[in-house]
Amino acid sequence: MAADYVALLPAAQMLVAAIVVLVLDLFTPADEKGVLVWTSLAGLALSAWVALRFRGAEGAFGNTLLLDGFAVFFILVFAVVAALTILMSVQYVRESGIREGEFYVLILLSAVGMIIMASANDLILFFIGLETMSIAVYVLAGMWRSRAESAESAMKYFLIGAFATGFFLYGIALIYGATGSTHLDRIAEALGGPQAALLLTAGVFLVLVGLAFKVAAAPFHFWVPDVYDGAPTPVTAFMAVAVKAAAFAGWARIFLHQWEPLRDEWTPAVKALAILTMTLGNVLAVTQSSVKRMLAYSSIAHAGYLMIALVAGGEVGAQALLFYVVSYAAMTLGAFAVVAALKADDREGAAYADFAGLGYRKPFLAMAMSLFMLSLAGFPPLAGFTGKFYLFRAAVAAGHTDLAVIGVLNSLVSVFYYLRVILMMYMQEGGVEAKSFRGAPYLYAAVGFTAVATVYLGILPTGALYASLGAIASLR
Amino acid sequence: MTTNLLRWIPLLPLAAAVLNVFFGGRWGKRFAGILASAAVFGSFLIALRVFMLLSPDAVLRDTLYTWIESEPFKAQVSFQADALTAVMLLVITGIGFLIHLYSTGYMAHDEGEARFFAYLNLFVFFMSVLVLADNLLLFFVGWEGVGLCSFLLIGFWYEDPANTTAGNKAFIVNRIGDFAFLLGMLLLFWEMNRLGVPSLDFAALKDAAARIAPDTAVLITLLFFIGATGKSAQIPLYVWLPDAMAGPTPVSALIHAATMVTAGVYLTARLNFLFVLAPYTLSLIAIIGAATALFAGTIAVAQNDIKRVLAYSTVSQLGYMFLAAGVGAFSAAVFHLFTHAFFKACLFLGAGSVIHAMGGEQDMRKMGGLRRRLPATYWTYLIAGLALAGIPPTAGFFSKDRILLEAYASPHGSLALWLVGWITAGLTAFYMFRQLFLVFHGTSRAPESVQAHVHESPAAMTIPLIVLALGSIAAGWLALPSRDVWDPWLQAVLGRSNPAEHGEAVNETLLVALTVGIALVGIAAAYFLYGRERRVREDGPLWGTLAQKYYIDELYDFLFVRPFTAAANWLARAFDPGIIDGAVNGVAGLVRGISASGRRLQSGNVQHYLFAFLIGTILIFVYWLRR
Amino acid sequence: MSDPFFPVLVLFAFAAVVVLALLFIAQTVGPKRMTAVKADPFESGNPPQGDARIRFPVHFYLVAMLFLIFDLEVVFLYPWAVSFRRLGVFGLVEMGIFLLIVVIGFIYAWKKGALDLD
Amino acid sequence: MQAPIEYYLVLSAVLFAIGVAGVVIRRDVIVILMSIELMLNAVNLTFIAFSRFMGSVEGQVIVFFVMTVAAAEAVVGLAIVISVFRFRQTLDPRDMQLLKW
Repeated sequence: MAADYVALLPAAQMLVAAIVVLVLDLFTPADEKGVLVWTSLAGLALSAWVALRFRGAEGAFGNTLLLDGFAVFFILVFAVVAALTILMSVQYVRESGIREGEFYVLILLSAVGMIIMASANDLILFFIGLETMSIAVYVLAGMWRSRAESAESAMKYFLIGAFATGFFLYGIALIYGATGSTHLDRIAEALGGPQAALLLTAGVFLVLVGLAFKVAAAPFHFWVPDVYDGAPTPVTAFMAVAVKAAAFAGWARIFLHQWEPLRDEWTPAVKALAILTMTLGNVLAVTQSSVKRMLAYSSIAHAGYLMIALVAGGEVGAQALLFYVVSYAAMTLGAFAVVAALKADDREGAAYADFAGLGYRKPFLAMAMSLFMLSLAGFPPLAGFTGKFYLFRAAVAAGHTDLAVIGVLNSLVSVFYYLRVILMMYMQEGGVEAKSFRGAPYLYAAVGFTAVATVYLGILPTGALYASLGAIASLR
Repeated sequence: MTTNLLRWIPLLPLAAAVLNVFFGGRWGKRFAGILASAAVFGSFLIALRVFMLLSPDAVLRDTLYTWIESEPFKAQVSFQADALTAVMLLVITGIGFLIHLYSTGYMAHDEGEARFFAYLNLFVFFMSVLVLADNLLLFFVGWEGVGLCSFLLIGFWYEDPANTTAGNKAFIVNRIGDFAFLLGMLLLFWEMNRLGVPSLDFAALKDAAARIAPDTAVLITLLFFIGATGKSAQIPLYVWLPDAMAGPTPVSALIHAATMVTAGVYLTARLNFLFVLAPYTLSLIAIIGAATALFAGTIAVAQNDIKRVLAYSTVSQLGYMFLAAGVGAFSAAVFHLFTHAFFKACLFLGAGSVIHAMGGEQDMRKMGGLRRRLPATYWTYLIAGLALAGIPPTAGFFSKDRILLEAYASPHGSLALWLVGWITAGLTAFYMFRQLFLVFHGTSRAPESVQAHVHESPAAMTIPLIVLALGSIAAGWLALPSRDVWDPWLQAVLGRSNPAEHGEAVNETLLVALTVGIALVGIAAAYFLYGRERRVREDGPLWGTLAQKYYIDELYDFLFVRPFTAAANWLARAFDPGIIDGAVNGVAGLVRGISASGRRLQSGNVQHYLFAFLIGTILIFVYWLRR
Repeated sequence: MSDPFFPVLVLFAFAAVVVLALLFIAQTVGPKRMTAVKADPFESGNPPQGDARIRFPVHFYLVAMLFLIFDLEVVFLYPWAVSFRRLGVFGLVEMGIFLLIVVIGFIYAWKKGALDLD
Repeated sequence: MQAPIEYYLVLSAVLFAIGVAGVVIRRDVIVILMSIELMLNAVNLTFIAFSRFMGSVEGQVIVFFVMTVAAAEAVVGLAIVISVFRFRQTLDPRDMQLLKW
C-alpha cells in the first residue's frame, strides 16, 4: 500500500503547503504577510525536491497516477513558474488591495491541480486535476475586487471554461463508452481491438476540443485577450504560462504518447488548428495598443507554434515541445513581470505609450524587456530562437515543411509588434514611472532570473534539451 | 628549391605603406619619402640577390600559408621566382626605387605627401605580388590591387573633380577587363577540374596545358586577352590611359609607363603555353597590337599636352609588345617591355621636371627654348627620345628592331604586320622629336612671369633621370645579335622563338636598315616642321580629328555611358520606389488592415465567444470526419 | 400487469387528474372582477409596504454556498458509511483526512466572518 | 425488457444540446450557469448508461466525481456572478463588455 502514496507525495505536499499558508494567513496580522511568501516558496521548493527525490516511483492507485520523468519535468516547471509568479506579485498584490493570503493559497492549489494533470494516467484523474487548477485560476482572475475589469474577466473565463469542461467531460464519457475504461493504458490496449469507431472518434475529438480550449487554440481563443487583459498581471502571467504548460503536458501524454495509433486521425485537425492559431495570434497582435493585450495575442501565437510540435509528433516532436515550453515560460513570465513593474496604484501601466522612455528611467528593466521581446520574436542568441529552431526542425523532419514555413512567416510578422516595444522604450519620451528596485525587490529578482534563463537557454540549450529528452524517454 | 627570401620583397613596401598611413604625417616632412624609398630599395636588393641565385631553369619557391582549402581545390599564398619573374622584379623595384627618389623632390611641397608615398608603396606591394604569384588566384589579387592603386593615385588630388572622374574612368574600364579575366580564370578552373587537376598553380597549368580542349583554350585565352587589353590599354579599352595623366607625373611614370600597364604583357608571357595552343587568339593579338600601335601613334602626333603625347606613345609601344606576343615572340615582347620601362620612365620624369620648372604648365605651345635653362633634363630627354625612336646605339633600337624582325620572319608574322609596325616606327620618331623641338628648341613662348623663375630641378630629380638615361642605352646590349644574353635567359620559361632557325634566310641587315631609315626620316620631318620656326599651321580637318582623338571618347560616351546612366536613373526613380517599396509597404498595409478588422471580432460579449466556440467545434469536427 | 410498480403509476395519474381538474374549474367557473385591492400582494392582511421583490442580503447566498459544500461532504459519507466494515482502518484514515480538510475549510469560513449574519 | 442504450445516449445528447443552447442564447448569467449544470448532468447520464450496459460500476463512481466538481464549479460561478453583479447591477452578459478589442 505504501507505494501508492509515493507517487502522490508531490501533490499532497503542495496541498499541505497550501493549507499551512491558509491557516497561517488567518493568524498573521496585516503587516507581516511576508512570512506567507516565504512559506509558499518553501512549499514549492519542498514539493519540487520530493518529486526529484522519488522520481521513477511506480504508479499509484493502479497506475492512474505516475511519477515518471515526464511528470517530474513538468512538476519542476510548475514549481518554478508558481514561485516566479509569487515573487512577481508580492508588491503588486499589496498595492492593489488583493487579499494576500488567499492569493498565494490559490496559486498553490492550482499548482496541485497542475501536478495531478501532469502525472495523471487516467482521463478522470486528469479531469479532476484540470478542474482543481481551473477553478483556482477562475477565482485568481477575479481577485482584484476594486476593478470591474477583473471581475468581468473572471466571469468570462469561468463561463467559457465551464462550457469547455462540459465538452471535455462528454468526450471522456464517449471514450468510456467506446473502450470500457477511462484508464489511458487500458484505452490504449482497446484501441487495437474492435470498438465503436464513431463513438471513439467523437470522444477523442471532444477531448481535443477541451484541451484546445485550455491552450487557447484558434476558434476557442476569443476569451484570451479579454481575460488576460482584465486579470491582474501576475495572474495573467500564471495563466499564460503555467496553465498552458499543464494543458500541453496533458496533451502530450494523452495524444502523443497514449493515442499514438490514432495519429493519422487527429493530426490533420491539429495541423489546421495550429496554422489558424499562429496566424490569428500574430496578425491580431499587430494593431494592439496595449502591451499586455499584445502579450495575450502573442501567447496565442506561441500556443500555435507549440502545436506544431504536436503535429510533428514522435520523439523529436515531443522533445521540441518540452524545450519550447520551458523557453516560452522564461520569456513570457519575464515580459509580464516587466509589465507588472509598470503598475501605478490603480492604473495598469500596460499600454505601449506607458513604455515610452523606459530605457532611460529604468535601464535594467528596459534591457530585460528588450531581451524578452527579442527572444519572443526568435532572435538567434536567445531561448526563443533555439526553441523555434528545434520546433521547425522537428516539423520538417516529420514532413510538415509547410508548417515550418508558415511558422517562419508568422515569426516575421511578430517581429513588428515585439520590436515596437523596444522602439517605444528607447526612442520615445514620456510614459509611466516604473517601480524601483527598493520598491519591488522580489519583482526584480523574478525579472533577473527569467532574463538569465532566456539567455542561458539560448546559448547553452543542451542541458534543457537533455532533460526534455530524458522526460520523453521515461514516457515509454 | 624553397627559400623564405621572396616574401620580404612584397612585405617591405607593405610595412612601409602601413607605417606611412599611421605615422607618415606626424614625423616630419621628409620622413614619409625616405621610409618609402628605403623600403623599395630593400626590395630591390633582395630582387638582385634572387637574380644572383637563379639560373635560367631554376625556380625559387616560398609558401606562406594556405588561403583557401576546400577539399580537392587548394589555393595557397605562395610566391615563386623564375627567370621571367626576376626580370620583372628588377624592373619594378629598380625603376620603382628611382621613381620614389624622384618623388621625394617632386612632391616636396605637396601636403598629402605621406598619403602619396603610402599609395605608391602599396602599388609596389601589389605589383610584386602579381609578379611573384605562383597561382592564378594570387595573381588576380595582385591584378586587382594594382587597379585599385592606379585609381587611388590618379585621383590623388581629389579636390579637383576632373581628377576623380579620371580615376573613376580608369577603375571602371579596368573592371570591365578584370571581369573578362575572371571569367577566363573560372573557365580555366572548370576545364582543369574536368581534366582531374583542380588547381590553378602555373606549374599544374603548364603540365595539363596539352590536354585542354582546343576550342576551350581559344575561349580562355581570348577572355584573358580582353582582361589584358583592359589593364594594358589596348583597343578598345585604352581610353582610360590618356585621362590617367591627371595623376602626379611620378605616378604616370611608374604605373602608366613602366609597370602596371605591362601586366597584360606579363600575363601573356606567363601563360605562353596556353596562348600557343590557340593560334586564332594569337593572330587576333597581333592584329590588335599592330592596330593599336598605329592608331595611338597617329593621335600622339596631334597632341599638345606634353604628358598626353607620352601617354599615347605608351599605348603605341604596348601595341608593339602585343604585336610581338601575337607573332609568338614572347621573349622579344618582354625584352621591349624591359627597355621601354627605362626610356619611357625617363621621358615621363623629364616631362615632370619640365612641368616642375614651368610651374605646372603642361601645354607645349606655351614652352620652348628650355635647352640652355634645363641642360640635364634636356640631355636625358634627348637620349630617351632617341631610344624611343629606335636609333642604333640605344636599347629601343634593339628591342623594336627585334620585334619588327619577328613580325616579318616568324611563322605567325606577315608582311602586312611588318609594314604597319614599320610605319608606326616612323610616326613614333616624328612625334617624339616634334615634342623635343617644341619644348626645348626655338624661342620660349612662355609669359615673362613664368620664364623668370625657370630653374633646373634639384639633384633628387636629376639623378634618377641620368641613371634611367644610361639604362635606356645599356639595357639594349643584353640582346646584341652577336652576343645574345637575353634569349637563353628566358628560354626555359618562354620556350624557343629564335627567328634564325625558321623561315627563309631573310636579309636581316636590309630590314634593320629600313627601320633605322624610316626613323631618321621621321626625325628630319620633325626638324623640318618644328626645328627652327613654327611654319606649319596646325589646323584643318585631319588635324582636328587627330587632336580630338578620333572622337572615340564622345563615341563611348554616347554608346555606353549615357544609356547606362539613363537606365540607372529610371530604376532609381521609377522602378524601385514604385514596385519594390510598393510591394513591401503593401504587404505591411495588408496585414495591418486584416489585423484592424480582426480586432473588431473581439466584441467583448461572452456569448459571442461561446457561439464561436460552438461553431468552431462543429466546423473542425466536420473537417475531421471528412479527412 | 404483473409489473410491481404498476400501482405507483396509477397513484401518480390519479393525483395529476385531481389537481388539474380543480385548477381548471376555478379558472372557468369563478367570477373575474379585478379591483385594485385584489391586485395587491397579499401580506397576511396588513397593507403592503415596499417592493415585492425584496433584495436578500448577500449573507443568504454565502450560507447557500456553504450548505452546498457540506452537502457534498455528506454525499461522499454515504457510500463510505455503507461499506464502513469492509474498509477497516484504511477507510477510517482516508475519511479522517477528507473530513479534516473540509473542517479546515469550515474554520477558514468561520474566521473570515462568513457565518455572522448581523 | 431493457431499453437499448441508444435511447439513453440520444436522450443525453439532446439534454447536452439543450444545455449548450441555453448557454449560448439565454440573456441571464444565472440561467447560463444552470445550463452548464444541465450539460454536466447530461454527461452524467451518459456515464450511468454506459456503466449500466457494461455492467461495471466504474461509470457510477465517476459520476460522484463529476457531481462534486459540478458543485464546486457552481459555487465559484455564483461567487463570481455576485462580484460582477456588485459592479453593474445587471445579469445580462451583453452589459459585461468593458474588455473588448
